[in-house]
Amino acid sequence: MEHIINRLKQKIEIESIINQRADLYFITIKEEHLELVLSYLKQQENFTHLAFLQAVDFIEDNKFQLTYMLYNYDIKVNLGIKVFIDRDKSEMVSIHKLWAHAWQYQRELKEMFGINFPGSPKVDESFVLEGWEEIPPMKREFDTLAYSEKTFYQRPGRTKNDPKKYMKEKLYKKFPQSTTVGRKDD
Amino acid sequence: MTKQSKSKYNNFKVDRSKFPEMENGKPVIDLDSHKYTKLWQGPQHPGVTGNMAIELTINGDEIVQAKTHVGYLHRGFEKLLERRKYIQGFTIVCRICVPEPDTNEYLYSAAVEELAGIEIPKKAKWIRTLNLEMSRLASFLMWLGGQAGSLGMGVIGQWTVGMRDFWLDLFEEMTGGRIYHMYMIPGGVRKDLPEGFVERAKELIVETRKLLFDIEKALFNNAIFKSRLKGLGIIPPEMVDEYGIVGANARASGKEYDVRMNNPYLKYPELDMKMITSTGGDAFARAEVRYQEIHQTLDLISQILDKLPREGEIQAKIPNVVNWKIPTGETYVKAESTRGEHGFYVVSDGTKYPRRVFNRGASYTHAISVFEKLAINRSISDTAALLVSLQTCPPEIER
Amino acid sequence: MNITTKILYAIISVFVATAYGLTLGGIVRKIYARVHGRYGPPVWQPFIDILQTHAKRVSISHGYMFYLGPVFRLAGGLGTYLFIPVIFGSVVFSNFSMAGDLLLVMYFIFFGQLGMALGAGEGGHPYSPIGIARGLAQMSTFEVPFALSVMALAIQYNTLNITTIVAAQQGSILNWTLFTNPLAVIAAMISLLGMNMHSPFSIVLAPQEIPIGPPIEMNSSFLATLQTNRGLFGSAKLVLFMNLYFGGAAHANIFVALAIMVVKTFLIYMFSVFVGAAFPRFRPEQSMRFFLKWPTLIGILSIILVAYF
Amino acid sequence: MNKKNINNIEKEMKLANEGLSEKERTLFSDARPTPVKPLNKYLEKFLNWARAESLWILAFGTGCGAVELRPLMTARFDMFRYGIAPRPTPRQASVFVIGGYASIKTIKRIVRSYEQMQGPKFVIALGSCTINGGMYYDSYYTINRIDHYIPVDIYVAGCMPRPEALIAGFDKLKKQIKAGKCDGMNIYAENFDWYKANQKKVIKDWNMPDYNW
Repeated sequence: MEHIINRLKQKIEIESIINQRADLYFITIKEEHLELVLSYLKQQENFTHLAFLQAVDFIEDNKFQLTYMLYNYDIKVNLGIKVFIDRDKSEMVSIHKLWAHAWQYQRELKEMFGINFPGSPKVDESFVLEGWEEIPPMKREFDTLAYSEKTFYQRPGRTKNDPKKYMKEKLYKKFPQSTTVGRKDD
Repeated sequence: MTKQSKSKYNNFKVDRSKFPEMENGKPVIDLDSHKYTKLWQGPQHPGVTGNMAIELTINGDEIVQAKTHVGYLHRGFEKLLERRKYIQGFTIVCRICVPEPDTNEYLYSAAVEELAGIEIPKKAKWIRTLNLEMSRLASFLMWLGGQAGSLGMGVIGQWTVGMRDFWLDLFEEMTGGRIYHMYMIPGGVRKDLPEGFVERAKELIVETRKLLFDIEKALFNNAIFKSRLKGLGIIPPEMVDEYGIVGANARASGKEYDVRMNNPYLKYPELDMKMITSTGGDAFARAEVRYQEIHQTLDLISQILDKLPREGEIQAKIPNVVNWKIPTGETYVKAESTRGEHGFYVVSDGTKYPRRVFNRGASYTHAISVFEKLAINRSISDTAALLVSLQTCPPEIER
Repeated sequence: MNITTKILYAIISVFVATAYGLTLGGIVRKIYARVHGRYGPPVWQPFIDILQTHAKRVSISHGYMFYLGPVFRLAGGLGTYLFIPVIFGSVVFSNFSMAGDLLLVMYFIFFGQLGMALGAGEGGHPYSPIGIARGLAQMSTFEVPFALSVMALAIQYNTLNITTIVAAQQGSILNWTLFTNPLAVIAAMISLLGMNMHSPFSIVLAPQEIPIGPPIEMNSSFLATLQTNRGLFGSAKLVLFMNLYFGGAAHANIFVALAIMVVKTFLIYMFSVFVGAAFPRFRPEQSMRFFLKWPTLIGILSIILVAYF
Repeated sequence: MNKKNINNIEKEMKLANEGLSEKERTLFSDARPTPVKPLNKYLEKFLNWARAESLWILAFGTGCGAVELRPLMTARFDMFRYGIAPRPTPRQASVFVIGGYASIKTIKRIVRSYEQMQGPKFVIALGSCTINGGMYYDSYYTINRIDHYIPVDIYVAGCMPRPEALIAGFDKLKKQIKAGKCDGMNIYAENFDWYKANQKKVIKDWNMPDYNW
């Protein structure tokens, strides 16, 4: 696995390498290198299986993280390729030519995060949401609880209680010290 | 693959290149030409698996275009998990896939443990392995009934679902729940096995083997069953990587990919099992592979029951779950469900709430890209059988 | 005997036949349930189902033919039944068998389906035309071996009158067509499988493929009419087969004769039920190919056998 | 509750069918559903007995509750004993089993199928998520309580409800039908505008006739 990453290093610059497990690596690369890296890994290093392609919303530093999870059947290693794209003009190059099922994930990301993939087939069709008029729901600023309370009818009688107080009073009455476990970080 | 397509079971020997008129690889379908009919199967249709819809364009009895519509079961799990603490999350992840919830539970707990750096005790690992295999068995039995039922042979479904019910009873003894168990909490399992569980499980294994013997005689030696499934939905080996096909669908096309053996987890390295593959690539090969995997699963369960340690801890020590902060990091854990590689991708940002939890449903591509490709030029009588033979599970597609 | 009493008797026998057919349906559900390892619905469930469908408060129609479809279907069932002598030599149950012959009965077997096709087509649901196409195509295929075996009978007995055919089989069990002309019986029994539309030939009402085919739009009373016809037509078919191939039912005592009829038709029906419980469904083209292969050959053989040996 | 006066005002009004395009509007009926009076006492009692003794479920697994319907049909809990049978088309079904949470995309189909069923029609709602949203109370895509969109006769609580619970629910439904209490069809017709308003509030792209019988 190290050789693969070294060989990759010679081609493009890798910003960070995380060895999460023996069979799971994460590398972070620049946005513009993505297509080259993916096709290189697929064709030369036969990372032929695209497990998934997903996005993570880091709203604080105004970025979307795209993760392309590849798998190599020979050395049996997962390699996650992370790309950070700008959150305002969220657009990414489409890889539907490399994998025939990539368009599904891209259509889902377009719908759930509003990330556009120009040229990807059916990318503008609705995947799960039908007649959705709000902002894409998976963005961090979308508050699902507020939307649900605004749109759907709540049945009265649903009560909730503060778990810390509840545990102290009801569950751990016999062991008062046990509620202090791991509370230093409060 | 070419052998099957030429075999006498393939019922489209005539040249279908005329229908529909192809234009650079895409069919040109003009609905006003009165040559084609738009046909919906589902969501209210007994043939589709669960709550999904297939939009078919047919020419006579033949499908010229298929389009899968999902989203009828969308609950927005990934959004809900962003609002829930780690311990709250584990109670709802099992709802992601209804026939086989334990895989989701295990993967979520495993991801949280890996990020928090918790090593769970030995016995908990064994119990988890047992639970996973039992849920695989229950799901497989349901699938077997569905495959026969999609061809109008209800009796097999009646038998297998009835047998699955007894396995659900064992689940109830073990976890307290019939369908949703919420058993593998982060750090171990909730309860120890009850008294006499092992003996009852062993008796049930014998019963299940008897039933499978009957089913083999009634179903797999049935000429009509063979003639319907042979040559149906052939997946050529080169298509496996192209479409990200996993699990039994890939193994039936000769791809040796089983997460339990490629990337072993829990106690699978200590169990002896061998990869079950076939080269047919059609629906009958898939059925046979799954049928052998049922036997393999029964065998694994009996091995686990023998090696299961009687004594030992079942819970690792975890901090107070009310405000359990997981250190920053991200991981991807995967396990072999009945439908293939089932994965969880969890990103933590050091707070009490996960930043992102993504569930890679095993049949995510099977139901959409693969089905839309395989359904072309088949008769509309075959859609149900094809969907079931790909073993699609809608709730894990749309989450 | 004047015609009014005859009509009266005919009505009585129609009611008996319908009730018997529906009960038979209930028994069959029970048998399927036992094969499944279930307890199964009560035997009288079909009657309650008909009541329930009649008890709907609203019912929508799609035009005149939609009304006429079930009526034609029931007319086909009635026509089939009314020209068959249910019990040989009985006054009450001989229906109008003095008029009309085997060809008329075969025509009525077809007639109901055609009327149903017209009515269901009006429904406008895409699944009903598909089901109709399947049904008519399959029927014209399973009619081939049936017609061939009927021709064999016609050559054998030199008549098409059902009463005469039954009369010719009286006396000893060895006079039955089953023993005098077994090939014709085999061909006809195989086509009975298609007529009863249990799997593997249940391609018309295939719930997993075209839920449930032609009657998909039929609601409340339309459906109830169809269910009534299913009872009547089912027993009519079985009685016809009993008359043609299994020596009919004849006894001095009317109740003993009825008992004989019940036993024989039940056994004839069980044949297709047991096949149906054990097989998945054919594809449409497979089932048509099946009927045009061996059963047709057997029918032709039976004709040759009767004609030249 | 302002249901009553709403439909008193606009009883005679025809349906607008705004969702449809101009040339499509002529294809669909714009008649409102009308309540149907029960027949005379004894006949209705008899018919109610028949309705209760043969319940035909619409084979539409709308949620994860559908997974427990299959054990219900098989050897262990044999629902056919009670005259309950699945039916593949809404035209012929009389009971609609809402299997758990209903997403917005599904509630559109649920409304359509429910209106296509021929009355008297009964609704059994499974699971906590149909009662008050259950564990999806804060989800942006699943409705919280089903009884604002279609009238419900029986709730079966739990997640998921066991087959025994379902059988108990069916038994209770039978008792209610025999007592003549299950009049969901007429309730729907009387409070039609209220139901429609609720449905159109969640179904944003309303592109079907207002009442598609």
